Amino acid sequence: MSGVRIETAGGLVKELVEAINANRTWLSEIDGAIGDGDHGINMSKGFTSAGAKLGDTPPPLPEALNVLSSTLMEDMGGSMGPLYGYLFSRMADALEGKSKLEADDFGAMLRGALEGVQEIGSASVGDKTLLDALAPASEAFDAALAAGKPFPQALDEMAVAAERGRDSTRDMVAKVGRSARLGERSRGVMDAGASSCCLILQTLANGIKTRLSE
Amino acid sequence: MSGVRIETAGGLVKELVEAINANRTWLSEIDGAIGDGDHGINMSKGFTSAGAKLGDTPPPLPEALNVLSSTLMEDMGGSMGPLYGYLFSRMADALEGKSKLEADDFGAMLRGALEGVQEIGSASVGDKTLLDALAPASEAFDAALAAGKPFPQALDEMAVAAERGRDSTRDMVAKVGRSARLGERSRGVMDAGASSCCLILQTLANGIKTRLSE
Amino acid sequence: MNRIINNPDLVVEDAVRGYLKAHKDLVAPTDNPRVIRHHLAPQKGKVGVVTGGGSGHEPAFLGYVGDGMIDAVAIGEIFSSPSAKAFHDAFVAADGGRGVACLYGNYAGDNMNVKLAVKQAAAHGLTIKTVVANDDVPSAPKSEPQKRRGVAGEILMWKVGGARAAEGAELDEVIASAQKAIDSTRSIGVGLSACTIPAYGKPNFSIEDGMMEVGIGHHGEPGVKVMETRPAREMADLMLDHVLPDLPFESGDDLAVLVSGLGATPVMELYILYDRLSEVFAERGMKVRHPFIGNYFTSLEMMGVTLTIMRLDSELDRLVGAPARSVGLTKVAL
Amino acid sequence: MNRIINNPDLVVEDAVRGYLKAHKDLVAPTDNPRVIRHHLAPQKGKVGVVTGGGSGHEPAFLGYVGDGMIDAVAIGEIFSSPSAKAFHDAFVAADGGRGVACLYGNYAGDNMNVKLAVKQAAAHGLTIKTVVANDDVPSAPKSEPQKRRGVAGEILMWKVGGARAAEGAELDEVIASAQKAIDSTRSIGVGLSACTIPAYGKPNFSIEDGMMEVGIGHHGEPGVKVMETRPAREMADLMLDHVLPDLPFESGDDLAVLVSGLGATPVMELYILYDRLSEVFAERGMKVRHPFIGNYFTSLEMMGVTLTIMRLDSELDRLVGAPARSVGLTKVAL
Ligand SMILES: Nc1ncnc2c1ncn2[C@@H]1O[C@H](COP(=O)(O)OP(=O)(O)O)[C@@H](O)[C@H]1O
Ligand SMILES: Nc1ncnc2c1ncn2[C@@H]1O[C@H](COP(=O)(O)OP(=O)(O)O)[C@@H](O)[C@H]1O
Ligand SMILES: [Mg+2]
Ligand SMILES: [Mg+2]
Ligand SMILES: [Mg+2]
Ligand SMILES: [Mg+2]
Repeated sequence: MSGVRIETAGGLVKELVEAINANRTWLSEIDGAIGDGDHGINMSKGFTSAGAKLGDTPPPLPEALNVLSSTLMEDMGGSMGPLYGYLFSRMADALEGKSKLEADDFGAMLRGALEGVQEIGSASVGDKTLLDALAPASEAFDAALAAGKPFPQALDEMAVAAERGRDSTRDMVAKVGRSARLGERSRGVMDAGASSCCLILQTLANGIKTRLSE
Repeated sequence: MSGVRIETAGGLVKELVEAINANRTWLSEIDGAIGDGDHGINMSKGFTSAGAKLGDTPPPLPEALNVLSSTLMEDMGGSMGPLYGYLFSRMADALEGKSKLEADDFGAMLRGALEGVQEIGSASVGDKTLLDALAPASEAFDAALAAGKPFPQALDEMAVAAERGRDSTRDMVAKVGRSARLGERSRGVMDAGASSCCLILQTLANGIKTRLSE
Repeated sequence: MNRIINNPDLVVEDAVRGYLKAHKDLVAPTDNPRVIRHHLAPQKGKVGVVTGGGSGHEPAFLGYVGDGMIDAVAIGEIFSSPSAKAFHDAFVAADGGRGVACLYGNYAGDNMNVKLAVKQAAAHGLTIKTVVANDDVPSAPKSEPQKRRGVAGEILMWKVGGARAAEGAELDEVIASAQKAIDSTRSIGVGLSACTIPAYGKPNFSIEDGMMEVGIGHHGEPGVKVMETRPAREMADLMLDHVLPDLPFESGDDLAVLVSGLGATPVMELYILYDRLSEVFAERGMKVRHPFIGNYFTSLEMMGVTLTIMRLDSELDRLVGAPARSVGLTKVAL
Repeated sequence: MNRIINNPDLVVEDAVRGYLKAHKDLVAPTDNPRVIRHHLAPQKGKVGVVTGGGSGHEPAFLGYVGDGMIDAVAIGEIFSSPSAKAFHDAFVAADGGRGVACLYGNYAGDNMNVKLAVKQAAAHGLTIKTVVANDDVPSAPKSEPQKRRGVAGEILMWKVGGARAAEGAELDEVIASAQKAIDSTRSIGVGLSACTIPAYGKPNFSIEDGMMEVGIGHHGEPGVKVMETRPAREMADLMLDHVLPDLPFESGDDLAVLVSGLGATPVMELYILYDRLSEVFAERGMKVRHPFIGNYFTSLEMMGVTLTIMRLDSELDRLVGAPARSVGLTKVAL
């Protein structure tokens, strides 16, 4: 067991589509509390359309990620189109020239995703956005690797950090996006983008772990 | 005791205004069941504005009735403007040249009212309109006089007939006005116009009886 | 009820005052606070065109006073006919010496008040002729047209009558064109939620969520059928099934089509309905020459939609397409 | 929820299709189903004017494509920014060789998508300049204009930019006029009831009956204050208290005033509000030269109203008053 064959890992993206669709209502409800209640709808529409483009036998992982990215950027609109569009295109970039997805590569994917989102959205950690799930997840993964932990365990720690990061948004005051205007009133509920981002990271972690153990 | 002095009976019209205002909500609710729920509002607006014109010392009864009539016709609109406008102007006509309102005169007032309403509205008894209170009331009054009953008793019988007529509309299918289109579905509730007409006739009967006994 | 009003008994007064302030380039007050006239009315030598009706249908009725449209309007209480005096005063305000065409809708109150007003006006030497709109198909069988209500077809009748008068036609010609307009027009409404008259304070009828009332009237008069709300495409087909066979409209017909929201329906949904309507027109070989989509004739904040179809001959086509300028409907000469 | 839709996930697709069928004299489709262009666009030698935004605000945004207004529009999901590709394709559809002015509203999604689209377009050799509307006073303090949302003031910005482009101005001139337009404009909204996005199926926020939310956004973004609904006169005063001191508007100012319903508010109530507004303008020595009252920028079936005020100099006065023809706004040369 060393890495995941990129060639046949395009199915990971299909799993993301399924995860988003399964949580469509939940994501919209979270967005409804301090946003406009459409996060699940937006995500589901964009991801479903990417899923359709990928078909039953998806291409290799980087291509699949790029299909997802460009579908989101072209069709989805909203804030999520550019933000997740950049996120997934940077993930794909990190795999350029690779045939196996090793632990290091996944670390690079997460760092690239983080940079991409910050570049287009110019938000910071602590602003109550998806960054608050993504940034601690990326750090936790790198830290686990630095501590010599194996890939699956690093994935677990990443997933836990993403969840903790998502939950940490409950206590934050939104600084960007629709809910920013609420000021103190935005405190007390989770951020929708952090919730979908955590879901995406967990789904990736599970999918990779399954493939690692096959 | 013989008749009511017309000169000082303008207050009867003020009593009508009060009665209508006191029953504003009730009349609208009745109209709401198979009409558009505004009968109380319409009547109250028209009658209140006539009441204001009459002031604290109303003119003699025929003049007061004519003020009411023309206010309804000029300001009120709707179906009730012309219908009640004609009704009260015909009542006033019946008093022309009189100084006392005797039993016969009141009979003439009712017959005039009935004719006026039929002329402008071209509805028939049984169509589920205010005619279904007015026509039996007028007949009952004439019948009581023909049977030699005294004015107050004839008024009582007229009031009972008006109420019975009003209640009889419950079982009718509307043939004119807004509720006509309901067909069979208009059965089962009282007609709004019959309800206000009954109220008006009862108020007149009470007012005349009080004045007869003074 | 949660609304933008002052005194619930004075909503008409307050709104008319605001309307007069907002549209000085189009309208002017008269001595009767319930009558608004075109700012140039009466126009000498032009046949006057008058309408009137209850309030709560805005932009109908007052919003159609304007160039190539209505010259004076009588304004009633919410959902209630204007008084005879208001109609009369509107006739006076519109009369430029060549008579007045009173184009109104078939409701008991309006019929009585117009009748009285015409009588009064005649006594003062005015010539008034009337056309009464009865375009609402579900409101009575075809065999009893005199029992049918006038609904959004009135707008097309005003457009035609107004344009004809603007052309300089005689009173009888204006009346004939307006009569032809309404005779060539059929409508139907579907209600999805009720509305609240401010002075009454609560809805005076109800439509269950998830149900639609087919054939509902502009004041909530009950329709011919209450059924589960269908997808927009089926709603469109159902409406057409009532309206098309009634005239009947046939292959080869040129049409004016007016789709109006009842007040609270999001505008995009009118287009969702129109998408299917226009598909059917195409399938049946009918051509829509003048589509009007928007809130043309509302019922306070009712949800729902009305469909109005007019069959055009060359005269109606010309008159519907003629330039007009009013708050409710503007046609620009292209 | 009880509405005129087919598939709740396809309301935008269905509505746009219907819109294109209804208004062939004004608009035409493009290869991108989320982009509609003026039927004559691109017009060679004319600066293109583009906007875009989420759906559910009809007639905004697509309803302002027309003569003297917008050349192409990018259409988003309900309450959601159009994609970068849609903005890009709208630029292409509008570009007549003299560059494109993209006049849009200040929302995170729109900012990002426009930024990406401009980058892409530049890579293809197009010149795009942008103005971002931020007229909504309650959405951020005056000291942070970059945080303020764009609301109904966008319509006046489009009117000005569109008219300037129609005059034959250069891109920089169009941009300068549109920027001046929005810099001279302030808005505020008051919400009286919530709205339901069909795909979500229930309101995603709520306003209690009898309460009003002052400063609410066009997507239900919370306002600055929830309080008991006041009579229309006090509502007007409250709105003016937020808006007038912000620019500030002063005695002697000439104004354009736009009062828009949020979707379900009966039109007569907009006039009830305007009656008081115009009283205050008169008292304060301000003159309303261009009043616009109606459903110009809605939020599905929300109840409530927005007020937008623009201070006019002679240029803005000319451009706001210039002829225009579109579904949402038509100005006829008098
Ligand atoms: N600048 C930004 N950077 C990162 N994430 C952002 C930014 N702006 C918004 N978000 C995320 O977007 C989420 C809302 O997404 P969504 O509801 O789909 O879009 P919208 O706000 O347009 O309705 C927020 O919960 C937040 O996490
Ligand atoms: N032609 C008519 N003759 C007599 N009464 C009529 C006629 N048409 C309507 N009515 C009466 O009018 C009443 C309704 O009055 P109202 O609600 O005030 O007016 P609207 O129907 O215009 O809302 C009905 O209940 C009926 O009694
Ligand atoms: Mg959202
Ligand atoms: Mg009634
Ligand atoms: Mg009524
Ligand atoms: Mg959104």
